[in-house]
Parts: sequence; C-alpha cells; structure tokens
Amino acid sequence: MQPNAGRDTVAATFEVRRRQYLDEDGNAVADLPAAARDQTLLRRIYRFMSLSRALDAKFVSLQRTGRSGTYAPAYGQEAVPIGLASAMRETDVLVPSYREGSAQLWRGVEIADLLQYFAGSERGQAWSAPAVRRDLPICITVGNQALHAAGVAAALKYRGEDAAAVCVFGDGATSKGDVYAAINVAGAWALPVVFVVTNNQWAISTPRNRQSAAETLAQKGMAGGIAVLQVDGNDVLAVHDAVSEALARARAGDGATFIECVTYRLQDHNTADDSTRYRDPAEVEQHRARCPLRRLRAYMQLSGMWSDEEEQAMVRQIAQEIDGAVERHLDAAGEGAQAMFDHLHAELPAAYRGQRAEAVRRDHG
Amino acid sequence: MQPNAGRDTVAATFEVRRRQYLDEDGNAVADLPAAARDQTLLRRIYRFMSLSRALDAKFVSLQRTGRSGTYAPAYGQEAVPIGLASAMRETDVLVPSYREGSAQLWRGVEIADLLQYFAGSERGQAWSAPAVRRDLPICITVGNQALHAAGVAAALKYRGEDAAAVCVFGDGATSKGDVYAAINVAGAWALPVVFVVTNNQWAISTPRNRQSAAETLAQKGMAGGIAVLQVDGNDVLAVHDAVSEALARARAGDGATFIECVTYRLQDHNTADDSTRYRDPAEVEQHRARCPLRRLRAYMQLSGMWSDEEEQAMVRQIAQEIDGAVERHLDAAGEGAQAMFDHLHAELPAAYRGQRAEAVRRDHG
Amino acid sequence: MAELTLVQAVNLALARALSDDPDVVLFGQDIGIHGGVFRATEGLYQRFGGRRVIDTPLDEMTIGGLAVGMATQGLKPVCEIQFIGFIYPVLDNLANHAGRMRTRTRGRLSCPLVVRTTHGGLVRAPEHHSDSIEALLAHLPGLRVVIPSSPRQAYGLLLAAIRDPDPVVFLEPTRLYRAFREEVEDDGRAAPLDRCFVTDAGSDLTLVAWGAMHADARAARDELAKEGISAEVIDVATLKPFDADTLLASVERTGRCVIVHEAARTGGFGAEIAAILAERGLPSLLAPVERVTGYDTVVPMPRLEKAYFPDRQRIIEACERVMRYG
Amino acid sequence: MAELTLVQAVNLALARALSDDPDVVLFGQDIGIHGGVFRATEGLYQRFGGRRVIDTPLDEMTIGGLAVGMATQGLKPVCEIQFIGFIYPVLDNLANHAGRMRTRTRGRLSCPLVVRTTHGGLVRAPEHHSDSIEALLAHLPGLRVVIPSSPRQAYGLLLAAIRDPDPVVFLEPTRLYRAFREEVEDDGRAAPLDRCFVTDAGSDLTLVAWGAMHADARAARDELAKEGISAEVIDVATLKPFDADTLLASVERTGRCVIVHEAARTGGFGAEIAAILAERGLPSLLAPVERVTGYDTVVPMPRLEKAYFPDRQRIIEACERVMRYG
Ligand SMILES: Cc1ncc(C[n+]2csc(CCOP(=O)(O)OP(=O)(O)O)c2C)c(N)n1
Ligand SMILES: Cc1ncc(C[n+]2csc(CCOP(=O)(O)OP(=O)(O)O)c2C)c(N)n1
Ligand SMILES: [Mg+2]
Ligand SMILES: [Mg+2]
Repeated sequence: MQPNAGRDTVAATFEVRRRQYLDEDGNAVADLPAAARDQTLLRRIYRFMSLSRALDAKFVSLQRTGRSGTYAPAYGQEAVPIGLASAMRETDVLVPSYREGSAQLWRGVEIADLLQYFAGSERGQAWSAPAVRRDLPICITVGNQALHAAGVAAALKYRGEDAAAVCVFGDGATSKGDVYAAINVAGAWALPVVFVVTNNQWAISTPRNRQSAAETLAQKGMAGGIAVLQVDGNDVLAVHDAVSEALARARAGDGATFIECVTYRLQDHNTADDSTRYRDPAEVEQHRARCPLRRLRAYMQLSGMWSDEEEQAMVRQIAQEIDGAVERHLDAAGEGAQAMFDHLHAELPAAYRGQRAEAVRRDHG
Repeated sequence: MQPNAGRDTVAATFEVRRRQYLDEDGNAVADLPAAARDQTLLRRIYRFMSLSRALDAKFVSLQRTGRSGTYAPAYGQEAVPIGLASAMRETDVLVPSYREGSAQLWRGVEIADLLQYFAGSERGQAWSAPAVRRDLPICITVGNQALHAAGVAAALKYRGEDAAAVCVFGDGATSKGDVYAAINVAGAWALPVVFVVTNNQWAISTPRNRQSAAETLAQKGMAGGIAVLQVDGNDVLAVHDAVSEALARARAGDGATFIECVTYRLQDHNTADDSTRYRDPAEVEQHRARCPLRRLRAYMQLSGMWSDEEEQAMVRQIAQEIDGAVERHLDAAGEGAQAMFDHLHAELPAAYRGQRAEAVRRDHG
Repeated sequence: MAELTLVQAVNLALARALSDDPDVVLFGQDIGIHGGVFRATEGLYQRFGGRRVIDTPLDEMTIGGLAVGMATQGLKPVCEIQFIGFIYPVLDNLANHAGRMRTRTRGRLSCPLVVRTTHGGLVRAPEHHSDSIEALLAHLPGLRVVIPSSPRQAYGLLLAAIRDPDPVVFLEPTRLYRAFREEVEDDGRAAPLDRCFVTDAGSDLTLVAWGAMHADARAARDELAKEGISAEVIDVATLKPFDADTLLASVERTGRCVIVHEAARTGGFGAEIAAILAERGLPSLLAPVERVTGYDTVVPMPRLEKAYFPDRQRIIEACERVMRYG
Repeated sequence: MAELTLVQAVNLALARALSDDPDVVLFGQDIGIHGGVFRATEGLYQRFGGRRVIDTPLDEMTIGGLAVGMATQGLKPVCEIQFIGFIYPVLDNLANHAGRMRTRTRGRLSCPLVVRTTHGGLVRAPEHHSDSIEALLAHLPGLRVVIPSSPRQAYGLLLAAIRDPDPVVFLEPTRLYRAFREEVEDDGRAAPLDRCFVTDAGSDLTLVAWGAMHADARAARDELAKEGISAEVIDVATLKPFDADTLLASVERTGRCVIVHEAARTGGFGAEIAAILAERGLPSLLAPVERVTGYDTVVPMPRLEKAYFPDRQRIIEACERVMRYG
C-alpha cells in the first residue's frame, strides 16, 4: 500500500542481504573467509565440481545412446551442490532434489549408485556409506522434500543430536505450497534445517519472473519468520560460507535459514528437453562467463593453489574414474521381478504372496 | 543471518505498515478518512455489526436447544466482515470462510438463508440477490478459498471487468499451503484480489504464535511480492479504508493486497468448543475493552451521529427481525431425498437413476 | 479393567505407545493442551509433555510431510488429521512417499508412521466431516488401512498400527467415538493386522462391514434371526491388505454375501470385496452379491444425511432379496 | 482429413475448443511458449495468445484451486497436470470443491472444468511418471473420469469433456501419445460421454479395457482368434459414470469376462466392473471373472517396469483360463 505519513505507522522492517566473495575472474570483492585459505578443502571442492561436470557429460551421452534414462545436468550450477555439501558434517542429513548428484558423491554415494539409478533401478539408492545412510533419496516430486527436511530436522532435534538437515530445491519449487509450509513450520518449531534454493532462473520453460512477483526468492523465508540470505550461487566460497554459518546456527538451536543461491541453468532442463524452444541462446551465452568452475580455478591459480598441470592430471583422472565405473556397473545384471515385492513392506503380507509368485513365474517363464 | 558489513550487501528492504484511526474510546489517532464523515454509511455499518452480534447469540442458543447445528460466532471481530463488505461494490465477489455471515447479509444474503444453512441444508446457499449471485459459498475447508479467490480474480481480469475478489480467512489459515500459493499466483499474475486475514489470535486452541514465527502475518504477502498492510481489526474505519484502497488498486490493474486485521476471538471457537480448556479467561477479559462496536458507537456518539435512543430502537428492531426470520424459516420443510441427486451434475447421468429411484422410494416408504 | 468408549480406547492405546516406545511422537492440530476436538489425546500433553505431544500449524500437508521426514529417521510419528475431509492434502505424501520410501531405497529407509483420522457420518456435522474414503487409501501401494469397530478393536489395532514398521492409515468411526462402552484391558496386546474377524457366526449369508456399519450389520442380523435367517457377520478391520481367505471361507459356507459401507458406491471398497467373490468365490455363490452403500452423490449436510447412509433397514432388505433369489 | 497421433488429436481438440468458445482458458506448467512437455499445447500460445494459454507457477494445488475459482465464474478452465503422479495435491479441490460446488449451492454455481493429465506407464520414465489412479478419481462424487484409447476418441471425448457443464478428469495414455496415427476429422463433433464402446464384437468372452491397455486387449484378441476363441472388446472410455448396460449386455452374450488395467489390483477400477457383474451379471457368468492388472506394489522404475504392467501374454493366459473353466 502507499505509505501515508498522516495515518500509517511502521510495524516491522526487513532486509535481504547478499553475499559474494569472488568476482567472475576470481578476484576478492570482500574480506575472504577462512575457508578461502584452506587449500585441501578448495582442491577437493574444485575436484568435485569438475567431476560433476564430467559426469553430466557422460550421463547425457549415455542417455543419447540409449544406455541410461532421463537425466538432469547441473552444468553451470556446480557451486551450489558442492558448496553446501562441503559445508555439511557427516552427521548432517542431506535432503536433495534431482540435480545434486555431485553433493551425494561428496558425501559418499558412489558413481556406481548414480549409474544404477539413472539407468532405471531403485538399487542406486540403497547407499551404505556412513554419511549417506540416512540421507534422503532423490526427490522427483518438486518441493515435497522441503517438508521431509523439516521432519528430518524435527527428528534430529527430538533426539538432541548435534546435527541439521540441508534441503535443496529449485526456483520453481519455491512456488509450491510444500516449500512455504516447510519454511513456516521450521520457523514455528525453530528446526535445525537449512533450505537452499538453487535459483537457476528456469523451471523447465518457466522463467523465474513468471514464478513469482517477489523481488528476491530469499524473502520467501520471511513469511515464516526465519533467517534469509541471498548468495551469489556461482561463487562456491559464498555458498560454502553461507551454508556453514546457517548450519552452525541450526546446530546451536538458533533455528532455520533460507538461502537463495543465484545461478543459471546453462543446459537443457534434462535430456528430454530442448531449451531452444523457449529461451534465447543469447541469454545463455551471457551467463557462460559466470561459470563457477572458471571462477574458483582462477582464484586458486591466482593464489598459487592450482596449476595447469594439475588441471590436466585431474581431468585425466576423473575421466578414468568415470569410465571405469561405467564399464563395471552400467550393465550390472538387473533385479528379478520379485524385487518389486521385496521392500513393499518390511515383510510381505500374505495377501500379496500370490501376486509375487505370479510375477516370479512370469519372470522365469 | 547476522549482518556483516565486511562482506554482505543489501539486496532488498521491506516494511509492514500499520493503520488505525480510532482508539478504544472512539477518539481519532490519525487524520480521519472521508468515510468517517459519511453518516449514512456509518449508521449502516454500525447496524450490521450489531445485527451480527445479535444473530450470533441467536445461533448459539438455537444450537444449544437442538434447533440448529454447529455455529462459529464472530463476536468481537465484527469490524472485519463489515469493514470489508462495506468497502465492496455489488460487482465485486466475496470469497468467505465460515465466520463472515454478517458480510454476506450486508451483500444481500438473507437471515433465512443463514438459518437454513446452519440448520443443515444446502438450500441456504442458493442465493439470488444481485450482489451475491456469484459470491462463493461458505468454505469449511480452511484456506482452500484463497486459491478460489485467485481463480475468481483471474476470471474477472480475463473478462476485463471493473471488479475484484475479496477473500477472508483466519490466522490459522495463513499456515496453509493454499494461502501462500494464492498470494504467489496473485502476485505473479497481478490479480485483482484482496486477501483479508482475520487474525483473531486463535485457531481453535492454537495461538497465533504457534502458527508461525513471522513477526506479523502481513509479511506473508511479501513472499509473493504483493502489497501488504496491518490494520487494527477492531477499528472498522481502518478496515473499511484499507480494503477500499486495496480494491481501488485491484480494479485499477495494480494487483493484489494482503491485509492483516488484528482482532480477537472473544468467544469459543464454535458451539462445539470449550475454550476454557486451553486459554486463560483473564486474557479474554483484557480484550473486551477493545470491542469494535463500542469503539464505533463511541465515535458516532462523540460526533453526534448516534444517540442512546437510536441504540435502543435499533436493538429492538434487530431482535424483531431475527425472531421473525427464525419463526418463518427455521422449521421450513426439508428437502426430499431426491435433492441429493438434483444438483450432482447439470443433468443426472443415467448411471445414477436407479440410485435416485431407490432413495426416493425409501424417502416415501 | 475399565469400561471405555472407543475414543477412550484410542486414548489408552496412545498413552501405552508413548510409554512403551520413546520414538513415538504425536502431532496434529489442537491435540496438545486441548486434547483434540474429540478428546482422543486428552491428558497426553499433560502427561508426556510438549516434546512428544505437539500442536502443529494449521496445514495438513505439513502434517503429512513432517511425518514422512520424521519416520525416515526412525521415529514413529502418530499424527491426527482432525476430520477425514481434510486428509486430501496428505495423499500426496502417503501415495508418493510414505508407501514408497522403503521400495525406493531398497530397504535403506522406511516410513513407520500412523495417520489417524475420523471416518464416516451421521454425527450431524458440517460439510466435509462425514466422508469415507477408505477406498482411495486402500488403492495406494505400500499402505495399510485399518478401521476398528469397537473400543477393544480400537485399542488393539491402534497398538498394532503404531508398532507396524510401515505406514498405516487408521480410520476412527466418528459415530462410534462415544456410542457404547466395552471392557478394555490395558495389557499392551496388539490385535492382529491383515485379517478380518468373524464376529458372529451364521449359515445363510455373509454380511461384510467395517467401522460404524459393523454395528448396523449386527443389528440387521438380530432382526433377520427373527425371520429365521442366519447371517454371519465379518468385521473387515484391516481393509488393506485384505484377508480374502476369511471372506471366501465364509461365503463358501453361506453362499450369499451382502457388503455394507458408508462410502459412495462406485469404486468403494465393497467393489474389491465383490470382485474377489466374482473371481474366486463364483462356485459358492447361490445369489448375486449385494452392496448396501452410500449413494454416488455428495454426502448431504445434516438435514438429509439419514437418507444417504445405509441403515439397518436397507441392510435387511438387501439380505431378504439375496435370500429370496433363485 | 489428417492422420494424427493421439497427442496431435488432443492438440486439435484444444484448438477447436479455444476457437469455438471464448470462455475456454488453458493453463498449466510449461504449456505456453514451450507447448507442454508432450507438445499437447504446441502452437496454441502462438495462435491464441498468453491471455488464453497460460503458464502457471510450479504448484499443482495452485492449478486446481484456480480452476475451481475460474469455473465458478463461468469460465471453462482446461488445465494440464504435467504427469499423473503430481495430481495428488489437486485431489483436495477435485473432491472437496469441484465435485460439490453445484450441490453445495443448489445449482447456483457450477464447476465446468477439465483437468488433463497423463495416464499409465511403459514409457521408461522416472518415478511417479507411470501411475494410473483412475480408481481414486472415479470414487469421488460429482466428477466424470474419461480416458481415450485412440486419436479419434481423444479428439471427440476431449471436446465432450470441455463442453460438459461439470468437472471432468481427462486421462491421456502416455504410451499412446505417439504410438499410432488415425484419421481424425476436425469436425467439432464431440464423442458421447457416459458410455462404453464395443470396439470388436465377439462371442466367447468379453475383454474390458481402457487407455493404452485397450490396444493390448485387441492384440490379445487377434491371438485368441487364431486359437478359435472369439473375444469381444469393450473400450470403457468414460469410467465414471460407468455404463453398466453395455457391459452386462456383452457378458450376457459371452458369459465370460476378463478386465485389464495398468493400475494396482486392489481397489482398481476393475473391482467396480467385476462387482457389477457379481451383482447384476451373475446368471450370465459361465466362469469366474478375471482381472489382469498391475501388482499391488509400487510401479517400479524402468528396469523392472515390464514385469509390472499387464501385457498381451498375460491377457491371453487369463482368457485361456476363463475359457478352460468348468
Ligand atoms: C510436483 C511436480 N510437478 C511437476 C514436475 C515436473 N517437473 C520436473 S522438474 C520441473 C521444473 C523444476 O524447476 P525448478 O524447481 O526450478 O528446479 P530445476 O529443474 O530448475 O533444478 C518440473 C515442472 C515434478 N517433477 N513435480
Ligand atoms: C483444512 C482444514 N483443516 C482443519 C479444519 C478444522 N478447523 C476448523 S476451524 C479451524 C481453526 C481455524 O482457525 P483460523 O484460520 O484462525 O480461523 P478462525 O476459526 O479463528 O476464524 C480448524 C482447525 C478445517 N475446517 N479445515
Ligand atoms: Mg530452476
Ligand atoms: Mg483465528
């Protein structure tokens, strides 16, 4: 409403702050956090961002050649999943969407698992590494995971664990009632959860501006009275730092945070999509310069943490790792039909035994 | 997050403004709007607020004596429904919850209709007066009406009508995903809709503070980038003025507004409720002094628009009106069993004719 | 041993579960200090505290989503949806997550949650408060759907539902909440899930019902007995997974079957039961199966609700038709 | 006349409806400039503009709620849910409002809306993209549930659904979107709702199917013919309200019935059809009814999906069993 000095008073004021450390060329634009000097950390971060990019290319090519299913690449937005994964502890719980395979790898999921999953098998989510044992699986239904994360956080809090949940979803997901509901209950119950929006500007063909008239997505957190922040989502230092800080607050009992990471989806939505139908290639070109890998590498090279030789070695290594995994695991034998029944319930109810027998008979028939 | 001058910049700022014209004793606390001098309007407003209160008492007593069903009184919050109804034009569309009977009466629903409805008959919503013909019926499912209102507004906009939708719901409803979704699409599509929250501090036994950590409910509108305002919900001048202004903006194509009216539920949630189980009677007592009828009457008497004699005459008149309606309509003959089938579809599909025949046979048997 | 109403038996089972298992957490709208609009959780907040008996914000989707998230971490959320008409926003989580989490992760995670809500009508309630959508729930893979017909069953089945390692929807017949009392021993003994109960033996026909309709079926049986018709009554109790063996064994003996439910006819769970008979009971059937059900209309508001729901008389007439057949 | 795929026929009907009736409005996710993930709305945004073909925010509840609100004001919203697995949040509005608005206001307001979404599996899609929950929808009062089995039916039935003065859920078999072509004339002629179609006459048994399974049923019929078994095939088309007369007349002639659907067995719509036979077709039945269905499990991800869904072979075996009976 129009402010009117004669009658209205101010009941409350708010602001959305924005965080960025590095510019596109890797130069500092603010005082750098300690993590910026942690060479071991940064090298690992850079390696996983590079792995993500290489694996994306592999999955797209496997899909094109009929050897894997629909796949949604994270090309151009690698700083978000790796920034947040690198900020988490083992004991924290990751609640992802479908574009955070690299975060899952960081935490202990294996390339083989992703290969299984995207080739169409649930087995790809039966992870056993300590950090991922209780992580939630990929969530295909956009936004549902936000309330799951609130529930996970409620469980962590209930048990008094020194841990928090990290939930990831896209700009499109912020339109979902689930996401708002999760923000709201996370505020009302002061839950240890960090919501991270990967604002890559597009939800399939729908641009960010058609999702919402909100000036920032970060401000959606205000609706539930939780802390909010906007971050340059192509600056992995900023993402890592913001999520670290939010996690520390969450673990300390200071409640939830909503972080908008502003990035850009440089490729098609997924392998079934053709984005030239709905967006201007010129727009995409503009964003290429903001590449998060390029930015981190530039910073590391400027600070003497990385060299062209190391780059070449790493690229070779990653290619080998991926190719090896593909060879070993992509064509792993499928499960038998009884697998449909194995985990329907803890124990198969008698009522379904006949159906299982039929399925198994047909399978071998 | 903690502001940090060394690194964060400000991406956006917001404020929630608050509007109030009269204090509890009817004295102006700000420059009064033109409506404050419109005697005809104020007398009508006061009459309908008084009618609301009398009718509440009647419905509660009818329920207690088994002559009517569950009823939710608006006692103490009359300024909200009458404030908003009086701001609407005939051509605007009201999308209520279940506590705005008085707003419906203002617009042309008859006491007889409410009697039918609360005695348990759908007939009570077959309104025909011009202003209410396309108003939405009572919405029992908390919050669903918010998206209906957005849809109504989309239809008004689609047809280029010079009209808007006004949607009412409670503080509890603001937790619903529907309400957020409605705010969001109202913003994204710049819909001509005014959302009015009757923040009466309680959702059955759940206090406002347990619904949300948001400092104000008004700020929920920010999540969708629409205009927001907080209003003293016991000051009918403020409600009327805020809704009038929001409607003018909506009709002019300037989009949606979210208005929080701060009031208090002085009685039980409904006739099935016993609020002494969960709230301190002392809290209730504190709020009695803020009575919206008392405040308006005081203002009108101070400005010479109302007298004790007029009050007495009005009270008598209202009692007669209500008693007459009760006598004439409460025991109106019920519908036959075929009524279940009459409006299931525009025309009863052949598949259900046998069922209708059975129901009718049993009805007469 | 105490004489309890059904809602008191629910309360007793909840208290027992909270005492027995520190992983059990209750939440829902107004279930805390208020004790729930039907008093199902009365006194539990006072006894077990706000950490374990929690009021939620007013959003059913929130309740469903929280339950899934909590359950994946090994808690046993038992949540209340105030009335069944408000359960639709929970279906997304029940269908897409609760029933699938174990399959999706090949057993790594599971969803041991219970969603409690009301069932059925004839309580003169406002719109949306009288629905019966057990058939929707029973079609969703990975869920159990349970509905008690008496205080004792409520106690035993609810304990079983809470202890079950997988998601259960537990439907409580509103009309029975205070309809009658039964001795219920707080012995912590769960009733068996996944089976139907023959509550009254008979030889001429099989009457199948659940929830509040079970009492109407028994009342009809008493009347029919006066006409010399001996009806066997089955209380379905667990609708999904459905115990076809008990049904088929009964109809093999009686040769006739009448199924009663409050829900709308088309696609009600009675259809599944009749279908099982058409598939596996055909040789036994001496007469057509009959379904006595709500109509395929909206459940009317109170003034017409009696015309909508099956009652003893409609059940008796169906039984008589079935007996007259052939 | 053009040879069209099913998705092209849907597109043609949408274009026709938009041309014919200024009250028709299309909305959904990515249906505008993109033309929908299946291209069902391809070119419509370009032809009819952003006022009539509208991208929504990414929230299915929003789509359902908007549709109800718009429909009460006399518009004819035709909205798309991108995949059926995302329809659950729409059920609240379908069950509690769309199907009830006319009854609730005694005819003052109505809800002439259409919800279009996909149906069924076998397209190697991710989780949630292969469900078939027509039975849930068909249990809700006040709704029509329609599913075409061919491009021509898609054109005619969709026009009928849009013109119908009440809410219709229109399920489009994903597997058929581009499976085959048929001549479809853009004559603006609606196909009749509320009836089943005998697509292939036969004398030995009745095969009932809908959506993509109709083609499998016909393929089974061709095989069975080689064995000398003459199967009559019924395409259900409108599941609700269900045309029992066509079914009963067929089974009266054939004496045997096999029902095929992709959805899980328990509480699938096949149960309703079998129940109708148990009630009203018993004297005709020479053999038990059989249902050939998806299992009561979660629909598996692509590597196992073939093991889940009925196929020609399973249909043939059921028919053979039914023919061998007695
Ligand atoms: C509830 C739901 N609705 C629709 C879809 C189909 N869909 C898959 S991804 C997607 C867009 C998501 O956009 P966004 O949230 O921005 O995430 P991004 O894909 O950009 O990472 C849509 C509509 C879905 N998976 N779930
Ligand atoms: C979706 C839904 N959930 C639960 C209920 C039960 N219920 C009826 S009124 C109410 C509280 C509503 O509180 P609020 O929105 O503050 O409105 P108020 O009653 O205070 O006017 C609840 C929980 C309902 N009617 N609809
Ligand atoms: Mg996106
Ligand atoms: Mg309230």
